[in-house]
Amino acid sequence: MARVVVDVMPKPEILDPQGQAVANALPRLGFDGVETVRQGKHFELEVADDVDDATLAKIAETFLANPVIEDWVVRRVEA
Amino acid sequence: MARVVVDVMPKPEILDPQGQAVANALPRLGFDGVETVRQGKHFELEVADDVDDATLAKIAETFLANPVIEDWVVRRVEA
Amino acid sequence: MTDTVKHAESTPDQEQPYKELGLKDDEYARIREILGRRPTDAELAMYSVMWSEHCSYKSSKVHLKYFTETTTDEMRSKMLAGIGENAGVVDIGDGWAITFKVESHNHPSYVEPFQGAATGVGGIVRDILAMGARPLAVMDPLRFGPADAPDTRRVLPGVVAGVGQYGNCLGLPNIGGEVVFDATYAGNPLVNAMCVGSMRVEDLHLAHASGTGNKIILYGARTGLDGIGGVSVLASETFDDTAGKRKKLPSVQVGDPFTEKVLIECSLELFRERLVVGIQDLGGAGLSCATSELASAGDGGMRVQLDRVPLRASGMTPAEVLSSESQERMCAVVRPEDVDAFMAVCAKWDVIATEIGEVTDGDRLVITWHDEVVVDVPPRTVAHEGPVYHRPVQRPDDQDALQADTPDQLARPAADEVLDLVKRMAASPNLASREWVTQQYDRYVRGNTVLAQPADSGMIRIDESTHRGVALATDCNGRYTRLDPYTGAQLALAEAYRNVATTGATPVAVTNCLNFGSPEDPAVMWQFERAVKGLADGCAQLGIPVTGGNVSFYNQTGSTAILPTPVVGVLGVIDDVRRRIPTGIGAEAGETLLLLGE
Amino acid sequence: MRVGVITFPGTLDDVDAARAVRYADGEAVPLWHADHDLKGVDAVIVPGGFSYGDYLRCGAIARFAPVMTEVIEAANKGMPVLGICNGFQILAEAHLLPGALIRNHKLHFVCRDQWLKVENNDTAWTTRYDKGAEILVPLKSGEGGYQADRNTLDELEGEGRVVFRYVGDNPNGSRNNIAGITSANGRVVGLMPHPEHAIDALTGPTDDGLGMFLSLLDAVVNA
Ligand SMILES: Nc1ncnc2c1ncn2[C@@H]1O[C@H](COP(=O)(O)OP(=O)(O)O)[C@@H](O)[C@H]1O
Repeated sequence: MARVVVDVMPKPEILDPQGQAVANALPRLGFDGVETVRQGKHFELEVADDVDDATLAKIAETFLANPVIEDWVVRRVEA
Repeated sequence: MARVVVDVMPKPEILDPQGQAVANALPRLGFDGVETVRQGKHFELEVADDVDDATLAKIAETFLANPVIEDWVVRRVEA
Repeated sequence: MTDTVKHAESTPDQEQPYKELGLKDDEYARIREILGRRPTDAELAMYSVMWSEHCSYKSSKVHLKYFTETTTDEMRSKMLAGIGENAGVVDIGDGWAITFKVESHNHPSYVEPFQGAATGVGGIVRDILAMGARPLAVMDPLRFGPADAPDTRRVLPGVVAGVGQYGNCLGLPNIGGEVVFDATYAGNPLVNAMCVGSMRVEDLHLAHASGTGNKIILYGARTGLDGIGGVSVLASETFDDTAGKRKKLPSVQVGDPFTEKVLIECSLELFRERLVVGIQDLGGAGLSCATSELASAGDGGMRVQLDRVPLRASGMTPAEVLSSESQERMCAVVRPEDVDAFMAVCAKWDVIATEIGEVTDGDRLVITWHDEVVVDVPPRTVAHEGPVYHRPVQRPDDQDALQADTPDQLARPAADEVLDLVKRMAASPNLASREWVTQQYDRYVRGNTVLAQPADSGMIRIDESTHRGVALATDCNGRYTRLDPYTGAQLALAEAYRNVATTGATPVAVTNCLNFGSPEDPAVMWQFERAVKGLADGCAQLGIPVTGGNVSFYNQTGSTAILPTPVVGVLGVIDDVRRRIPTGIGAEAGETLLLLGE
Repeated sequence: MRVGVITFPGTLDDVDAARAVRYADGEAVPLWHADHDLKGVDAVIVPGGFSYGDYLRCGAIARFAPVMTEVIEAANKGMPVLGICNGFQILAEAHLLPGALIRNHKLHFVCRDQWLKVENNDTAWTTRYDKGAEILVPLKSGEGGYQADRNTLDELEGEGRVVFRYVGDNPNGSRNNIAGITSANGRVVGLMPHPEHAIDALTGPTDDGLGMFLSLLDAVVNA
């Protein structure tokens, strides 16, 4: 069994209302110094050892992310 | 300017309908071997250099995550 | 470097990517003739988007005239604004005016169903707001490919979630719509969005910039690289390798319904405080459209300092700023003495507002970028005097065969098969319950929804003290319209009219969204011409006017067009919503069932 | 009876909550999120909607609004507070009520007429109902699944602090079919369904929701 993390983020040129909302709220809550916030999704998968990187990339590209508006990164992590 | 990542995940004992839905869909799409999926949020922040770790932890604990149902991890990343 | 008017004058032979921007040779030649020189990049961006089919109605204009020609003074008597305005407005009595309109967001919803549908709702709501009205409710006539097609499984849930998220988050009850499946929509789903709003008659705001010295204020979201896919061909040279060439951008806009909700409340407060002289929403063509339309409809010129526009992305060119389709923005014309009060209301709602220009006494729209002139045009040539085409019209060769192929050729079911047939029909996608869709829409918010799904038409209470209300229904059967576009359009009208009438309301006005294939196909143009005629003649017979609408062409996959789909929306008035007639029979024992008509 | 109705940026059902108060012969007093001021009201309603777009987590941003500092202080002194839908989420985020609300188990926004069972008619907001009565009110939410850890659930059940429970199939995956709960003193109530949309059979499925606002009238008058 391998542990895999996939992070999916809105593309830089795409509006990110979620990140925006957080960024706008922080100063009101008394937290200064946070310049930009972008919010995306974080997936943690447990996969069988024979699932290769190409398959993981395909899962991310075709399903977890919408490549029209999102970028993604897959990485394997130590258990 | 420092880059900071905050990952927020549903606590293991809390229902994760989104991760569940992904896990259930994958075999239907022809992807086998993914045993479990959990879905959370991924934040990328750019913060001023004087924002210390304690402040970041406070932002995560009081705001980005709801500790009743979520765990969080903060890490600084190389630019 | 920036392509200024000066630079354009000194480089008359510079090649320009007008074809990539969708302009024909003769259209480009006409722009050069109007300006007496080559256009700048920014001007080219403006003309190309404003002269597109979507913005200029260049193929449909000659036909749409028929709506106006067939509207008599009597039909017009309740109409406060009609075709040509952002949305139609009718006087419904007691000092109330209602504005309503349908618009298509078909192609974007195929590319990115969720955001496409969401921003479709956002756009139509801003149209209604720009009339000075409070948006009250939305409806969503939808068309998809076969229910069991794999792509429908991608498109339908995304569209429904997008319509739902945006409308729910704005607090607009969804009071009706349509869900229809047909193979011709597989590569061309139709996402039409309708909005209705109300205002006091005296509060009607029309989009025009008048009054020399009045200020132009842009307010709402920041401007980013949304939806400027096409215009990026102009930008490629301005980015050297160090900055990284701007890659082809997705032409997808992401909606932010929260920002729009705040924009609505902020705008309504601005109207209430009488701080707005004229107003325009920023729709498909962004600032190109807003500035040229405001200036064109006003009585003077306009000067805009484009570099003042608050941006979300770095390194944007003037052409990109003008073409950006960033959502949730409005442009207002404000008297100089009201600017401070205007800004204060925006600050209360945390809405960014920026003075970007003013009305001038000239007759030109002049746009500068860091003090250099990048646009200097007669605004009417951009907004209202675009190209007009008389496209060839040809009745399709197969029309006779199609009409001859009547149901008479079909086998009749035997008596013992009827029950089974009824069950199969009840379970078929086009007749099955729409609850899976409508459950995702808030129909209760704001507490004025008198009728919604599954009623024949939606009904909204307008006035809590008098109980006055309006009813709305949309309908269209594309198969009927394919068989006979003239009668098909009339059937759509008649069905929507009946749906409104059966709830107890009196139909008073019509809007439409005419979804067709390519206007360059003479057979499609024939369908279009016939449908327009049928709808207009039907309206004349019923005595209610078409107050506005929308045309969506190029809905086709390869050379196969969608079924001609002229979605018709009918607005009715009911003076006491407590007397509405709900759908359904069998509330009490002993009821008598009557069949009316032939 | 003067009842404050809070408006945050993105609040939607404030007009409905105010109307419901009027139907119960109360005076609805608009409260603005940015003011540290409850204007001397007898009770507060935190209405439904999508405060700040609810992009981060429902209620996560609204709970830090200036007016909420006042609401928390007043609630701790026993002022009746009702959180409906987004208002419930805000009260949970503000720790006036335990637990949290997460995405519906089927991931879709659900708008439907929902039967609820009244489990506790002892709170400031439910005395007009019979215990065990079933009422029909709209439910409309995308994140209505009530979640809490075992201990909290046991405590809520043990102390009879579950106020409303869904009848029939669970619409959103809530633990123990919980639709609404109350604070230990029975003054603060939060629920996902919308009683303020069920005050008139013309515009809602029933007028079953009116009882909550009439109960408040009793609580305030008898106080
Ligand atoms: N996309 C939609 N959005 C909102 N309401 C819809 C939608 N589709 C259908 N409805 C509503 O569901 C009900 C049933 O629709 P439909 O089966 O098309 O009815 P009819 O055939 O009587 O027009 C109607 O009230 C209609 O307005």
